[in-house]
Amino acid sequence: MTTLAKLLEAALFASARPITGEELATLAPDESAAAIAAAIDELREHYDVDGHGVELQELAGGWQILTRAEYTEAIERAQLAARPQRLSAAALETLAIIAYRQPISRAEIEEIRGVAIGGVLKSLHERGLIDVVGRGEGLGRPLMYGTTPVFLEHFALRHLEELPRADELAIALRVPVPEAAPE
Amino acid sequence: MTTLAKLLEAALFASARPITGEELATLAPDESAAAIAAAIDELREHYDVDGHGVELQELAGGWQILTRAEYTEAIERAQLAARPQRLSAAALETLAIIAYRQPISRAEIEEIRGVAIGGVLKSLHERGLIDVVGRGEGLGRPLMYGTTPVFLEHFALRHLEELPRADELAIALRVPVPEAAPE
Amino acid sequence: MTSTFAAPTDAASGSFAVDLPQFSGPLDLLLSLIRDEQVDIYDIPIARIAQQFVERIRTLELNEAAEYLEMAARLLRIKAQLLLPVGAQESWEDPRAELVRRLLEYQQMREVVDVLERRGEERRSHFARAFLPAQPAPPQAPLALSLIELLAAVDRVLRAVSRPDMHDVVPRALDVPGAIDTIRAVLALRARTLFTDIIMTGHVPWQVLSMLLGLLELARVGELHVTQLRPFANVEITAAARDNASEAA
Repeated sequence: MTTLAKLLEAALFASARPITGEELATLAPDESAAAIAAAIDELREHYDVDGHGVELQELAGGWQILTRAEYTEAIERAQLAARPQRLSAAALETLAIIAYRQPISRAEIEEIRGVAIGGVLKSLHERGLIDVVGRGEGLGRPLMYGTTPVFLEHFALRHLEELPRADELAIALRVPVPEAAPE
Repeated sequence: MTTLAKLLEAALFASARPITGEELATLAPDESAAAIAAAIDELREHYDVDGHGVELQELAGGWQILTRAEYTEAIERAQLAARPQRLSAAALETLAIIAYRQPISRAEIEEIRGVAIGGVLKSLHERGLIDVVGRGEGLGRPLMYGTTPVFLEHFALRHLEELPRADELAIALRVPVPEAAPE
Repeated sequence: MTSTFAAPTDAASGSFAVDLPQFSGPLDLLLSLIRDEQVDIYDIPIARIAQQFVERIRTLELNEAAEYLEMAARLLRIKAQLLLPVGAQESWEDPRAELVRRLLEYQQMREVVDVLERRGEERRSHFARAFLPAQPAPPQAPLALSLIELLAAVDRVLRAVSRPDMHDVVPRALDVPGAIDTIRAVLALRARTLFTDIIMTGHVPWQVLSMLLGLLELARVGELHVTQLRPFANVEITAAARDNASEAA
């Protein structure tokens, strides 16, 4: 590839939006419009002839490098099959506090954990593991959080009372259960 | 290029962050690890030998396509992309300490740096460069900090071990002794 | 100087502003003196360095002076200790030892900073892919979470809160529900009343505040109206439509 084609490739790759012909000109002010047009052609042909996973497309706004359509499905499928997400320690602890103390407000959880938990609450909520179950009494009537049926389902629990009591925890923790709950 | 290399190229182009080996494997579940590694090599060589505006780099436990350094200035001048801000001296010092001593508490960092570091920790956390990785033992059970994959990305490191070992530094220092002076 | 790489633009971003013009702390300043004077870090001429340190912090406009002053005090103390006759005790410990340890540790960290700075610059000279086509909200990956992990988290929390100060439930400072009951009781007797009527003479601040919040809460849910004819005038409280009030009672 010519240096100009390489420069255009780098710019098209790094830009968050399509690049117009004018912008391409500022990118290489010493080059003629014809040279730039030739480099664009060179880049497009290189992608097409050589066989690449991407292609150069001219859209309304200008030029853009896009993933070839035949690979988008595989990429989406891979994102779907991405290895199962694990909850962070912070999220787990927050979930544990909510499970055992519900209904509980954000401020109360933060007091127990000693750190702000805004993002964690949001992700647990998006996961469907917790929900707002009401408003507390008192100043500002804070939102109160509790666990959801999805939470019970996930751990194969029939109801919350099936969670071990705090004083049973030591024993529960010693049992090497690989996956969810025993009967 | 082989179809597998093209698929990997498409996936790497579709991501703003490094893609781990595991993620590449889910992309092509029928291919062996060796075949994927070969396709990665093929792609890297293609970029290097053929002459491209981009290159394939191994970092943060994965692979990422990045623009070549020689085009950065032109792209920035044309305002097609902007480089991220540099970190301040205070932020870098704090990161250096966390990288080598993680998990480490705020008080321990302040002891080494000789200054209070309140705001710095918060900014580093907001940038995703560090995270709370647990609580320490001892008085008040302080929050302990560690570096994140974003840290590796930011400094183009494949993994933490790529940083010089403590005994490789010009000033060789003994393993952190909890209390005062050697001989 | 060690902190010149922090771009001046960083100051605008606030949190990443360089805290001092030249030095990132007293250890940094001390190291720079030792370098300028070309003295052996293991055998620091404390009297000379201490004097220069004090002079430098006088001329510098340090906005975190406390940490520098603390270091100055430490240097002067070491200087005084060195002036004491060593005597014949075999267990003499160099009063500079701890300072040397900290300086070496700090210097080592600066070396790592140089590495990070270099690597960071290297990475900054490459751009990542910026254009990412909008995707239909990616489906969430399945959640890997076992009951045992949850219980382990419960255990961690319990251990973390086993500090005595976490055991006590802090009583709520305000009693808004109680205030709401009182206001409702008063309004049940007469449909119109004054703020001064529901505040008793013996009420302490938290009780007055509870009343006020109760009042605002009831006004918010539409159980009553609050009016004030002019600034600082007494506040009139009127019960809202009867059905509301009776339901509340």
